Amino acid sequence: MEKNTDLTALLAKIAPQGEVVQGNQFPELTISAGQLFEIAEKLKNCKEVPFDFLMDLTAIDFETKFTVVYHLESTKTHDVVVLRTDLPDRNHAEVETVSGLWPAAEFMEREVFDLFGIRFKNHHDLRRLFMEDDYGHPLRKDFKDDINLIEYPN
Amino acid sequence: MNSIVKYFSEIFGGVRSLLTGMSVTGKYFISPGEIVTEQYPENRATLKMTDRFKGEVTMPHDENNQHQCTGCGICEVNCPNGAIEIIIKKVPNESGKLVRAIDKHIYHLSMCTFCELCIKTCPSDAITWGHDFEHAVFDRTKLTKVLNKPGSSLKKKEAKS
Amino acid sequence: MILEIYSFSSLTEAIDTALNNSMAPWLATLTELVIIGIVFLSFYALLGLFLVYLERKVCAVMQNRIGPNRVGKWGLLQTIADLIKLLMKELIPIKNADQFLFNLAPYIVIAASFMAMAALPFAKGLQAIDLNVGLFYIMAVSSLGVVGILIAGWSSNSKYSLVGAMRSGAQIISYELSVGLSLLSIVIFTGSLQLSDIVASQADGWWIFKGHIPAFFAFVIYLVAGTAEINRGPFDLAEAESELTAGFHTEYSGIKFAFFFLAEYINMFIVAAVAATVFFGGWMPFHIGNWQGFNAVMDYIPSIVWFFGKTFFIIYLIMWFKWTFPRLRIDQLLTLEWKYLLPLNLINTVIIAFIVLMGWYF
Amino acid sequence: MSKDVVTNIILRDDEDYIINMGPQHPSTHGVLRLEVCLNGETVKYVVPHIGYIHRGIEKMCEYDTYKQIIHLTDRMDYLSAHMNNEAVSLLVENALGIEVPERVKYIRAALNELNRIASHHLWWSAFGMDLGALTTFFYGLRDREKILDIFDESFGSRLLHSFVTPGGLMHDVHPNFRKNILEFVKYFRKKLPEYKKLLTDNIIFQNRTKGIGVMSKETAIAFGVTGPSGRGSGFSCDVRKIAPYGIYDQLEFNEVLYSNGDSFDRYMVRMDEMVESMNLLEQIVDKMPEGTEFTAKMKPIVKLPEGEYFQRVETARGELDVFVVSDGKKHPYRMRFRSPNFSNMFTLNILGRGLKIADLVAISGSLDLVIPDIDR
Repeated sequence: MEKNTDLTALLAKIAPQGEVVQGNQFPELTISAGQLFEIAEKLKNCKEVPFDFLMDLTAIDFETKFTVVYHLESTKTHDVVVLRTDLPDRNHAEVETVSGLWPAAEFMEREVFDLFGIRFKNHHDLRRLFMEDDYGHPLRKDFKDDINLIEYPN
Repeated sequence: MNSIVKYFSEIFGGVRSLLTGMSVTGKYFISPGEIVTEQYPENRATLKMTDRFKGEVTMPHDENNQHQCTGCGICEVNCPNGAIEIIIKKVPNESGKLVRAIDKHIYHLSMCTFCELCIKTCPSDAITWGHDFEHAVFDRTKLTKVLNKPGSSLKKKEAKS
Repeated sequence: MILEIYSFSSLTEAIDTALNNSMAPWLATLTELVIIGIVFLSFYALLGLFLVYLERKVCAVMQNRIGPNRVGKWGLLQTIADLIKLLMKELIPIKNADQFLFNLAPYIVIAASFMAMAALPFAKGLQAIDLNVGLFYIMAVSSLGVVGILIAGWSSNSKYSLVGAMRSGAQIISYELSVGLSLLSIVIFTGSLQLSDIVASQADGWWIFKGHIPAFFAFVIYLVAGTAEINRGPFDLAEAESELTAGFHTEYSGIKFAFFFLAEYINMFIVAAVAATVFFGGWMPFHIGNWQGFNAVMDYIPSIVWFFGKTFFIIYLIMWFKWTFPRLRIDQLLTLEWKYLLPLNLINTVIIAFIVLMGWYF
Repeated sequence: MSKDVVTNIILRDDEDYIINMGPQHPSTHGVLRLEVCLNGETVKYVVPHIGYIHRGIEKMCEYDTYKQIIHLTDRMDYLSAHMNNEAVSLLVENALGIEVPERVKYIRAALNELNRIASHHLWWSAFGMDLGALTTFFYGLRDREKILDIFDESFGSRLLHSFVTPGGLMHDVHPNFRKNILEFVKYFRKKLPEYKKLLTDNIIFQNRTKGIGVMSKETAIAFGVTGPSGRGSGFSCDVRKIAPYGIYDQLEFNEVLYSNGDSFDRYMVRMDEMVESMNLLEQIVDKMPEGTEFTAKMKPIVKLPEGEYFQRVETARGELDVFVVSDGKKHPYRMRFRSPNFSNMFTLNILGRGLKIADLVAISGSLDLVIPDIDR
C-alpha cells in the first residue's frame, strides 16, 4: 500500500483556485464555498486517485466563521485528503450539498445542519436529525443551555 | 430428473441441518452440569468480587479513625462529572496555627462513572475502591455519601528518614 | 388384555348408575354434564399452568440455566404466582377498539381449545364423548381458534396486531391441510374416525410401527404442521416477538392476555394428544404382536400413564423445536407447506392407500 | 453517480400504511425508531429516526480535558469500549509525539481483540434472537462472560473500562492476564463449532439470511459502510490493515472479506473475525514482552499544540474516526467522532426496501447496530 507522494501536486492541479497546504497528517485543500461542488466532483472522479469514500464530514465553529471539513479517502490507494471550505456568514451559512456524490454525506450533512445550522443547498431531505425543531444549534460556540449544565468549571 | 434429485437432496440436507442443531440443545438438555446460573442472593457468602472491582469510592480509615486526605482538591478537579465535592475547614494544629483540613469529602455515587481519575490522581492515596456493589436505594439522596467518618482526622505522616 | 382394574369405565358407570337411581334421567344427565364441566375446567387450568412451568424448565436447561426455582419447591408455584399477577393486572381499555369483539376474542380462542378436549380419550374408559367422527371433530374445533385470533388482531385497532392476525390466518389455512392429510393416512389404516376405534386398532402395535416408513413420515409431517397450526416456534409468526412485538395479542393485558397464553399451551397439548392417540396408540400400552409375556408386563402400567407419557414426550419434541430453530419468514412458511409438505403428504397418502390395499401392514 | 449505487430518496404517499418500529421495540436494540411503510408484509420504505439517546458527547468533550474525555468515549459504542478509548489515546499520543512502551501496545491490541470477540458474541446472541432462535442468546452470553471475567480481573469493570488512557494504561494488567487469555482461547475454540451447528448451518437460518439485504461494494463505499458490514460486501476497509496503528503492523492476520454483501456474508465475516481475533490473541500473548511498565511519561495536564488531528481506529463495528481541533488549551476546541454505526444504519432503507418485514429485522441485526453510538 504505497502512498501517492505528490498528493499536494495533484490537489493543486485539480483545484488551481484553492489553497493547498500539507497539514500535519494529510494534505489539505481550502476552497471557497461556491467552488466546492465542482472540486468535490473532480476529486471523486479523479482518474489516478479517485476519492470515492467520504470518511467524515463535519464543521467547526471558529466564532468568526464556520469551516466545513471533508475527509476523503481513496479506496484504491488509501490516500486521504482534507477538503475545507470557510463560511464567513454565520447567520446564513450555506454550502452546496455533496450527497449526490457520496450518499453517506446525506446524513452527515443533516447532522451538521442540526448541530450548527449550516444549510446545504439542494439537499433533498434537510431535516433536523437529533434535536427538536425549535431547539438551538448546540455545537455553536454561542449556544447557551440553562437547563443542562454542561459548562461546569473544570 | 435432476430437479427431483435436487428437490429431495434439499429436503434431506435441510432436515439433517435441523437435526444437528437439535443435537446441540439436546446435548445441553441431558447435561445439567453445564448450567452456569449464579443464584445471586443465596450465594452472597461465596460471591467474591475481584480485587480491582470498582464498586464505589471509599476512604479507608485506620483504627484511630484517621484518614490520609489532606483536602487538596485534586480529585474534585479531576472528576469529569462533578461527583466529588470537598468542603474545607481550618483546624488548629499542635502549635495553635490554623491549617487546612477536610470538613466533608462528599461523594455523589449517582453521578460517578467509575473512570478512576480521582483515585489515580490522589497524591496521598487517601481514597480507594470499595467492593460493595449493592447500591440500590429507595431515595436518591442516599446516594450522596460523606466519605470521611465523623470525628476523623488526618493521619500524621511519619517523619521522612 | 388390558387390566380391568385400570379402566375408568367402572367408576364412570358407577357414578352414572347412582345418579340415575337417585334422580330423574334428565336431571342425571345435567348433573353429569356439570361434573364433567367442572372436572375439565380444573384440569384445563392446572394443565395450562403445568405446561407453562414445564416449558420454562425445559428451555432453561437447554440454555444452561436453572429456570424458575424461587416460588415453591423447584419453582413449581411460579406459574400460579404469575397467574395471580395476571389476575390482578389492570385490563387496559383500548381507544377506538371494537370493544365487543375485543372482549369476545379471548373467549373464542379458549372455547375452541376447550371443546377439542372433550373428545380426547385420556385413558381406558375416560373420554367425555366418543363421537363416531371424533378425529374430524377435533380437527374442526381446534382450527376454530384462529377465528378468535383474527378477531383479536382486527378489533384491537393496532397495526402490529393486524399483521399478526393476518399471518396467523394464512398459516392456519395452509397447515390445516397437512394436518388433515397426515391424520387421514392413519384413518386409511383403521377405517374409522372414531377415536376409540383408532386406539383399539393399535392393541397389537402402534401405527407408527405397524405402518412402516409412510406412517413415520406422516407423523413427522403431522408434527411440523401441528406445530405450525398452534402458532409455536419456529412457526410463531403470528406473535413474532422480534418483529411484531407480540402480534395479535399486543394490546391485551391482564387475564385476557392470560387466556391467549393458556389457550396456546392447551392447543399444544391437544396437538400432542392427537398425535399420541393416532400414531402412538393413545392410552394403549406398548404391545408387540403376539409376545404375550411382554404385553402382559406392559399392561401393568396404567393406561393414563401411557397416555400422558406419550403426550408429554411429543410436547417435549415440540418444545425442543421451538428452543432450537430460528423463525421462518411468512413466505418461507407458505413455501414449506405448499411446495414440500403438501406434495410429500399426498404421495405418502397414496403409498399408504396402496399398502392398505395390498395388506402389507401388520 | 454510478448506476450500481442506489439512492436513498423516499417517495411518501398519504395512503401509506406506516408502522412505527421503536423507540421501544425488541429488535431495534435500543431507542431507535424506524418508520416502516408496509404494503401487506412488504416494506415500501424505512425512515430511521434517531436522537432518542443523544447526549451531546461532542459538546461535552469541549469542556473536558483529554484524560476526562476517555470516560465519555466508553459510552458511545459501549460494546467496543477499548477501541473507543484507544482512539482518543492514540490521537493525543500522536499529537504530542509520545512513544508508548512496546508492552502497552501489545496489551492494547490484546484488549482490542478480546473486546472485539466479546462484541461479536453479543451480536451473535442478539442476531439469533432477532431471527427467533432464542437459545443463541444464552450461549453467546455464556461465552462472553469468560471475556468479561478477564476484564473484571484486570480493570474492575466489565463493560465500560476507561482503562486505556493517553500515554498508556490506567494501571498494569493482572498477573493472570496471559494465562486467562490462553484459557479463553482454548475454551472458545471448543465452543465455536457449536455456534456453527446451531445457527450457521441451520437451513432456516440460511434461508432467512442468504440473498437478503444485498449491498453492492459500490453502495457500501458510497454510504461509508465500514467494518464487518462493509467487508461482507467486499469493501476492504479494515483500518488495522490500511492505516495500521499500535502493534498491528507487526502482527499477522487476514482481513476477512466476503463478496455477496447479503446478511449471511455479513454474518460470516463476524464469525471468521472471531477466529482471526483468537489467532491474533495467541500471537500477542506469545510476543508480549515481560515487564511491568504500563505507561509512558506524561505531563499531568495534557495540552495539544494548536492544530487539527485525526485518528482512525477499527472498532468491532467499523471505522471510528476522531477529529480534534485544538487551540492549545487543555480542552479540545472541537471534538468530532465519526461513528461507524451512524453510516451503517442509514443503509437500512436501501437494503430493506421491497423485502418482508421479517427481513428488515434480519438486516438490522446483521448490521449490528449500537444506538448510543449513532446518537452520541
